[in-house]
Amino acid sequence: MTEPVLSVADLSVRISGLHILQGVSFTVAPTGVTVLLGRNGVGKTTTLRAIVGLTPRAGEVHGTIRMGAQSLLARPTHRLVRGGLGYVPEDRCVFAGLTVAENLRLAERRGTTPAYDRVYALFPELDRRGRQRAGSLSGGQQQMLAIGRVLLNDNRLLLIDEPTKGLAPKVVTEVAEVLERVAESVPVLLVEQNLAVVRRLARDAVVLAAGKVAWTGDAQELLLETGLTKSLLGVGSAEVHH
Amino acid sequence: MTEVKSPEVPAPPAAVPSELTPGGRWGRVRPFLPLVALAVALTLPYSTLHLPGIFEGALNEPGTLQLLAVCMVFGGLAAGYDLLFGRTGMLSFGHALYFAAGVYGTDILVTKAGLPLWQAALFTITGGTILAALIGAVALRTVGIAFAMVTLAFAQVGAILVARDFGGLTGGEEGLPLDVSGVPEALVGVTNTVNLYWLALAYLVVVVFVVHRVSGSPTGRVLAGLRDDERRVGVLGLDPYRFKLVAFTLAGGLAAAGGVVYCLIVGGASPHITSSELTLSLLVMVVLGGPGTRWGPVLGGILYMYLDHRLVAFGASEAVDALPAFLSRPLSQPLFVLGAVFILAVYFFPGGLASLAPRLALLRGSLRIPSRGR
Amino acid sequence: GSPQETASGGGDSAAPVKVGLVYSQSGALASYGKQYIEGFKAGLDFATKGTNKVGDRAVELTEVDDAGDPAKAVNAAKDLIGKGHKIIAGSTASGVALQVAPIAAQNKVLFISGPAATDGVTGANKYTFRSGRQSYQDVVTAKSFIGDPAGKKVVVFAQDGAFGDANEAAVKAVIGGAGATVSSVRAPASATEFTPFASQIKAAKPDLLFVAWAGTTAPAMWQTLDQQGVLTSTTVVTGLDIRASWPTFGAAGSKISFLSHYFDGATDNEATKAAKAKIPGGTLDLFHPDGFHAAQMVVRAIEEGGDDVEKMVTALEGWSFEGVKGQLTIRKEDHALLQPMFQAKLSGSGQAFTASAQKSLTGDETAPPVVAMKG
Amino acid sequence: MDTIILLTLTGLGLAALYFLVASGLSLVFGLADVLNFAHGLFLGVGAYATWWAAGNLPGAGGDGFGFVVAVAFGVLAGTLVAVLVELVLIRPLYSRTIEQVLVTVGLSLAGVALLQATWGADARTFPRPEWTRQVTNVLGANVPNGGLLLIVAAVLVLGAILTFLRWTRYGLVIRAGVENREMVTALGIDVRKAFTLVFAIGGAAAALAGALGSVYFGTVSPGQGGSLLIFAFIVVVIGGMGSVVGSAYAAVAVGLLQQFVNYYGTSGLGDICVVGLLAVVLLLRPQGIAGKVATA
Amino acid sequence: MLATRGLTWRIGEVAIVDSVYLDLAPGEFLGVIGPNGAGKTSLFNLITGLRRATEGRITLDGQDISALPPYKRARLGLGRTFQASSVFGSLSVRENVRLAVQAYRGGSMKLWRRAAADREVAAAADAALERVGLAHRGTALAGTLAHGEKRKLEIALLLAGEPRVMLLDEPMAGVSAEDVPELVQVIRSLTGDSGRSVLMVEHHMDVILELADRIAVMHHGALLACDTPETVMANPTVQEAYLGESL
Ligand SMILES: Nc1ncnc2c1ncn2[C@@H]1O[C@H](COP(=O)(O)OP(=O)(O)OP(=O)(O)O)[C@@H](O)[C@H]1O
Ligand SMILES: Nc1ncnc2c1ncn2[C@@H]1O[C@H](COP(=O)(O)OP(=O)(O)OP(=O)(O)O)[C@@H](O)[C@H]1O
Ligand SMILES: [Mg+2]
Ligand SMILES: [Mg+2]
Repeated sequence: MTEPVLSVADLSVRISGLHILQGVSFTVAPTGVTVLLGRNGVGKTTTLRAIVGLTPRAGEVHGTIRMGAQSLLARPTHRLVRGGLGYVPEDRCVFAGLTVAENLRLAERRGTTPAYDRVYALFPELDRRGRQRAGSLSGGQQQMLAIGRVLLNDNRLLLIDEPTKGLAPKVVTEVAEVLERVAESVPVLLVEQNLAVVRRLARDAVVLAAGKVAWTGDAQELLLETGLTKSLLGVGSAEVHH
Repeated sequence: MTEVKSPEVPAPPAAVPSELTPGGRWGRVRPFLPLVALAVALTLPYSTLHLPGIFEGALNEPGTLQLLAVCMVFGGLAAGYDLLFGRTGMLSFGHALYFAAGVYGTDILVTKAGLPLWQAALFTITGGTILAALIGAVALRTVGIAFAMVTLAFAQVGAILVARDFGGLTGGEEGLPLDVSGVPEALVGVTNTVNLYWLALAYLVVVVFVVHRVSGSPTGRVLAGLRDDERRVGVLGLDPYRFKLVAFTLAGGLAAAGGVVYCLIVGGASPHITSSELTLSLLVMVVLGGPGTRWGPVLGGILYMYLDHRLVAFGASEAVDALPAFLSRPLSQPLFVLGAVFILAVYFFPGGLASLAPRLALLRGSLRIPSRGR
Repeated sequence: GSPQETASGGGDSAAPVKVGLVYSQSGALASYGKQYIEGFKAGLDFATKGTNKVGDRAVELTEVDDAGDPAKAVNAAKDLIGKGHKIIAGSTASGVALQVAPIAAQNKVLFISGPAATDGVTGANKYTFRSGRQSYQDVVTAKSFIGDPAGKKVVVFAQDGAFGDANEAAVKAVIGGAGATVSSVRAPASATEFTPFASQIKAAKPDLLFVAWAGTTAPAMWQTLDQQGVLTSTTVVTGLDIRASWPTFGAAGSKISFLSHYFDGATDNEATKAAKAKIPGGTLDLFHPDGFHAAQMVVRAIEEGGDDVEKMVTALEGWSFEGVKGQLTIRKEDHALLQPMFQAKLSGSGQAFTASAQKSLTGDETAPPVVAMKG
Repeated sequence: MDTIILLTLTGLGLAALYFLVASGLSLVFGLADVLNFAHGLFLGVGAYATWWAAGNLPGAGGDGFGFVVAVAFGVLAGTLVAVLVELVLIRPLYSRTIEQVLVTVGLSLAGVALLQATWGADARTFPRPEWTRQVTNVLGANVPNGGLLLIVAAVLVLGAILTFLRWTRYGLVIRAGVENREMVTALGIDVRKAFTLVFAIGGAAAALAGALGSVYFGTVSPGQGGSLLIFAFIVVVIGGMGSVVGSAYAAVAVGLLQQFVNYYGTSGLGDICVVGLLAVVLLLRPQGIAGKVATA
Repeated sequence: MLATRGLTWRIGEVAIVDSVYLDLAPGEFLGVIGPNGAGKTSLFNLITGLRRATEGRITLDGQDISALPPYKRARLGLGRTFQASSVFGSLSVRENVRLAVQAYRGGSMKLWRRAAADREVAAAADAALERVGLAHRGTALAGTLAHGEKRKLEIALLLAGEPRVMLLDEPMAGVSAEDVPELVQVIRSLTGDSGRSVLMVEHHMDVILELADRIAVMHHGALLACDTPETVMANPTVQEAYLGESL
């Protein structure tokens, strides 16, 4: 196996006295999608945010997070992102007061050419609604904008938190397709609850439980083995296959 | 879909629910601390203890008692204001108006209309409460910063009216000394300062009791809900407007009562108390103490007033004079020191004075059991 | 101890006499306060012939800052009285004087109000005296500028509030009473733009404009009156403020007729010389006399009264003495301080204005009407 | 007729002054979400620095080009203080609005006291070019030149700020940062710089207001900023928080209303009318006349 | 039970909700689907009164409620959850639910009673928490809950009010796969026998199919179809506009 693009070792996060992550270690392969699974509240979002350096003020982070030879801890978020770490947050976080076009323009990074054609090809809606204020977009439209925003740039790694949450089935399929294509060129660390999407995209899987890593390995294998899915994710594989 | 919010006032930092406060030995002592404090306050006028640097004279001297009385009125005032700000999340910039209504109301009714004190007090408190209800009814049609500014606007009108001195009622910028012939003998004169002290203490106790009682009541729970998400409260089937109006009126009434007491303590009214700075200082007191906490606002109010009065003496003290000019000049400006204290307070005890106790407890805990995991 | 107990006021004939001075050391009136205390110390030195003692008894001063806030002043007064002070002096601001006066009466201590100019202090109560001038005396001085007021048109320009009210009322009584028609233009004390008021004044075409304006916006007000041509179209009278403010009159300075409570050079007598010698910088200013006179009154009160406040009061009532301003008399009926007042002119320009006396009025000429003692 | 012209032009001068104070306040208030009660301090610093420079700085003076240098120095000083305040005091407190209130209130108290400790409580004469003391005759009305100068300055500042917000990337960053700082960071932008910039702009505008306002008043005193601040706040709120254009409209409304009511009504009514206007606007349109948050 | 007549909401020229006629029978479970931006959440906002309709009427049990403020509609038995969780962040989970119970039991002003002493309220709140499986988180501050937990709390708040008509806006969004069946169970148990009606927006088709008696399809603000699940799923327009190619 080649060098991982991201390696997390012994990551602990405490937020106002609560020990949320307790020594999480995993790696992200340099190609394809690595999916982070686990039930509500195990700390998936917390993990992603610790990686991009967005742990809240009251929190403490210990352990190591490396991208190649470079340690990510203690570097400010905007540096990390400029260095090619794209992040799509769980609750979309589009700028409600700005127009769609302005939201995109904001995501441009200095020194690179923004790939508007790529974004508009994936989400023609964004082109059409360029002048609408993002706050008045529907949930799904906002999600498209949030994903479109990071795709404007070339990244070394994407962190995407539940991109299909609240999307219509048709859009879920579309987003999945987009992510699939994105993953061809950039590695992705994906948090996702929709197992159909996971099945379609994921190469590797990391399952969290009770603040620790419960399982790592091949994602497809995980989904195929009824016993494993049942014990780790609490669902029978029938449901995985719809 | 994300709602685009109108500029909202951020809710003040939340109080930790009582279930979460740390237990242990400290936890067992804590409920009794207020009683201890009350006992100290009750015995204080009988003590000849001299605390050099803290008070000018012995504890039972009129000067000390007077200062403490003023401090306690503001402790109560801050606690009442916290009912609005810390517990309901309403940022009013016009609270000084009801306090001023209390002070001027009493003063005018006693001095100009010649009413006996108890009648004047009764009319004033009723009037102040009605005033709060009327203004609240209008102002509460807005939310957030807009609400803050509408209340400020009403208070400003109050300030202008006082300054204009219509019919010589308010005495304009010179203020209106209280005519003590209508006031019971026991509340007049330096030797009776202690009675004013009792009065202030009683006011403080009443306010604290009312605020605790109300915030622990079913209505108090609704108010806490309003602080977090007003729209949600509406969808649960409660009328946010009505609850906010009740809180606003109640706080206004408490402030007016404080005004009555203050008028007696200071022996008159002066336009200082109508200024928007007073409301702002109420806010500072609450934040200094810890909004939405049980004792924070009271402590904040007492400390603020204490500093406000004592820094004047500090600035004039020899210790300050002895410093080189670039230090002694600013330090002899009481407002400079007061301002600097606010700023330092924010950085050294965020969350207000009230957050000190639990944090000290935490600190002690972590010292005893080094880095215990969970 | 018990709460009702207060420190007793001595009685020991060699114990120092405690005098409390409650005035503005900080806040907006800090520079008035500074002059007051300098004047007081010079006056004490003068009246005790450099010993700071009255008989065998040293005079012990306690200075407290009220920052211009009546609440703080009341606290301070109560504290001082509680500690056995029988004499309180000071009060830079009118609001402070009015609120401290009743405290003095309630506790039967002597109170000598300072620069506070409000007429309300006069006749406030038996225990309250004043060491400065009052608004009424200003107005009487203003009247001296127009000769015979009969048939003349006078406009008062004053800020809202008690200070303005008092001035307007005094002008109506003094100048209006002598036959002039008096009208007024009032502006909020917080106003920053004065064009509307200047226009109103101009439209009224008065023979005399009396301006009663205090505070930091005064320079802007004068400039506007000047720019709109008010100053050249009529006689404008106002009170001359402290020296530091003179440059702020700018070009308007030489066009105004000033009534003055005091300025350096207005008098030259023994007290003046003593004051000049003792005051840092050697130049007297508006409120130095108020402090100086207060000290003279304090010494007189102690000499005659010892520790007995009633005796102090009797000793001061009707007392006549030579002070920095000249001959002063404390009127027995209402404790008004009858004192000379001055007409002055500013000449020069920019930073270098000098004031010169045009005329001085005696204490009797400027005496306010007697008011009934209220308490 | 000439009274009306006079009142209108001087009213606009007053409006210009309010606008200069309010524009910075509005930016900082609406965009950086900081209720900056210390804004009056920046004003005071600008005024005192100009005053100091005119007397002490080589090349600067009270007239002609020297005066321009002095004002430039004042604006620079105001900007610098604003930047320092942001870096040292406000930066650790973003998203903790209430604590910011405490700090800025503390700062306004301490700052004014510091000015007073250094230069005394009394007003000082302000150096200013002879021209600003004169009046210009406009259709029979003697309009003070100081007021005209304020109007010109306000129009220039308005144009500059609008250009900045609408057409520069920083403008975009600032508008986005108001809503969600964290997310701006997550797009690879150092949002802290943008906020420092907002303070710098606010500080510069306030300092300019301080310098030109002192020219108009003829004096400088420590409390000057504070008394203007309350009307500036009213202007900001009527205009709609964060909307610079709204502030401009509101300033004109407030300035003219005050001027005319003070002339035709009784004294004090002007202020009450302004306050009434505020209440009415807010009750009808709680978001202010410009209506939206974070628009240029 | 609940009916909308020509309900329309325009912003400027655009109709976000376009002349919607809906009828909800007592005890009926109506699923609402539609592409993102179709106007589902907006429809909910109109029905609960957070937005005022520009045209049309809403009736509950024949009573016209179009002009009532949100809280009055809630009193009449209309409860909802929000698409973006909206819970009282600074209150504990338990206090959140108690507040909801108290609101339901008569929200008149009680300034002097001790809230904690009301055992009935406490018991009802605990029962609601138990039902959504949040009992163990009772003391946590609601603001610190993970996303999925907040969804559950939303439902508990709704439950506490015992509404006759429930409007659920994407209750499953962000709920982990493991918990979906459990939550479906909860929702089903709310409706089954009680005669309660439900209007639910959801993008999880399997959940909709499992629960809904009828499905309404919204598209560009208008009601495209409202019929049994089978018919709707077979509708080619729906297939194309909403479902797309299934994964
Ligand atoms: N600011 C915070 N303060 C206290 N606790 C927090 C905070 N943020 C998160 N937590 C707690 O951390 C735990 C993990 O939260 P996180 O959001 O990472 O979960 P998640 O795996 O993303 O869940 P979900 O699938 O619901 O999104 C939760 O129990 C949550 O309550
Ligand atoms: N206040 C508003 N201003 C302008 N447009 C708005 C506003 N509110 C909603 N919209 C628009 O109305 C449409 C419907 O929005 P709504 O939130 O109701 O969709 P939805 O069906 O709930 O979508 P989703 O499934 O993605 O949540 C969207 O196109 C949205 O952009
Ligand atoms: Mg998550
Ligand atoms: Mg929706």
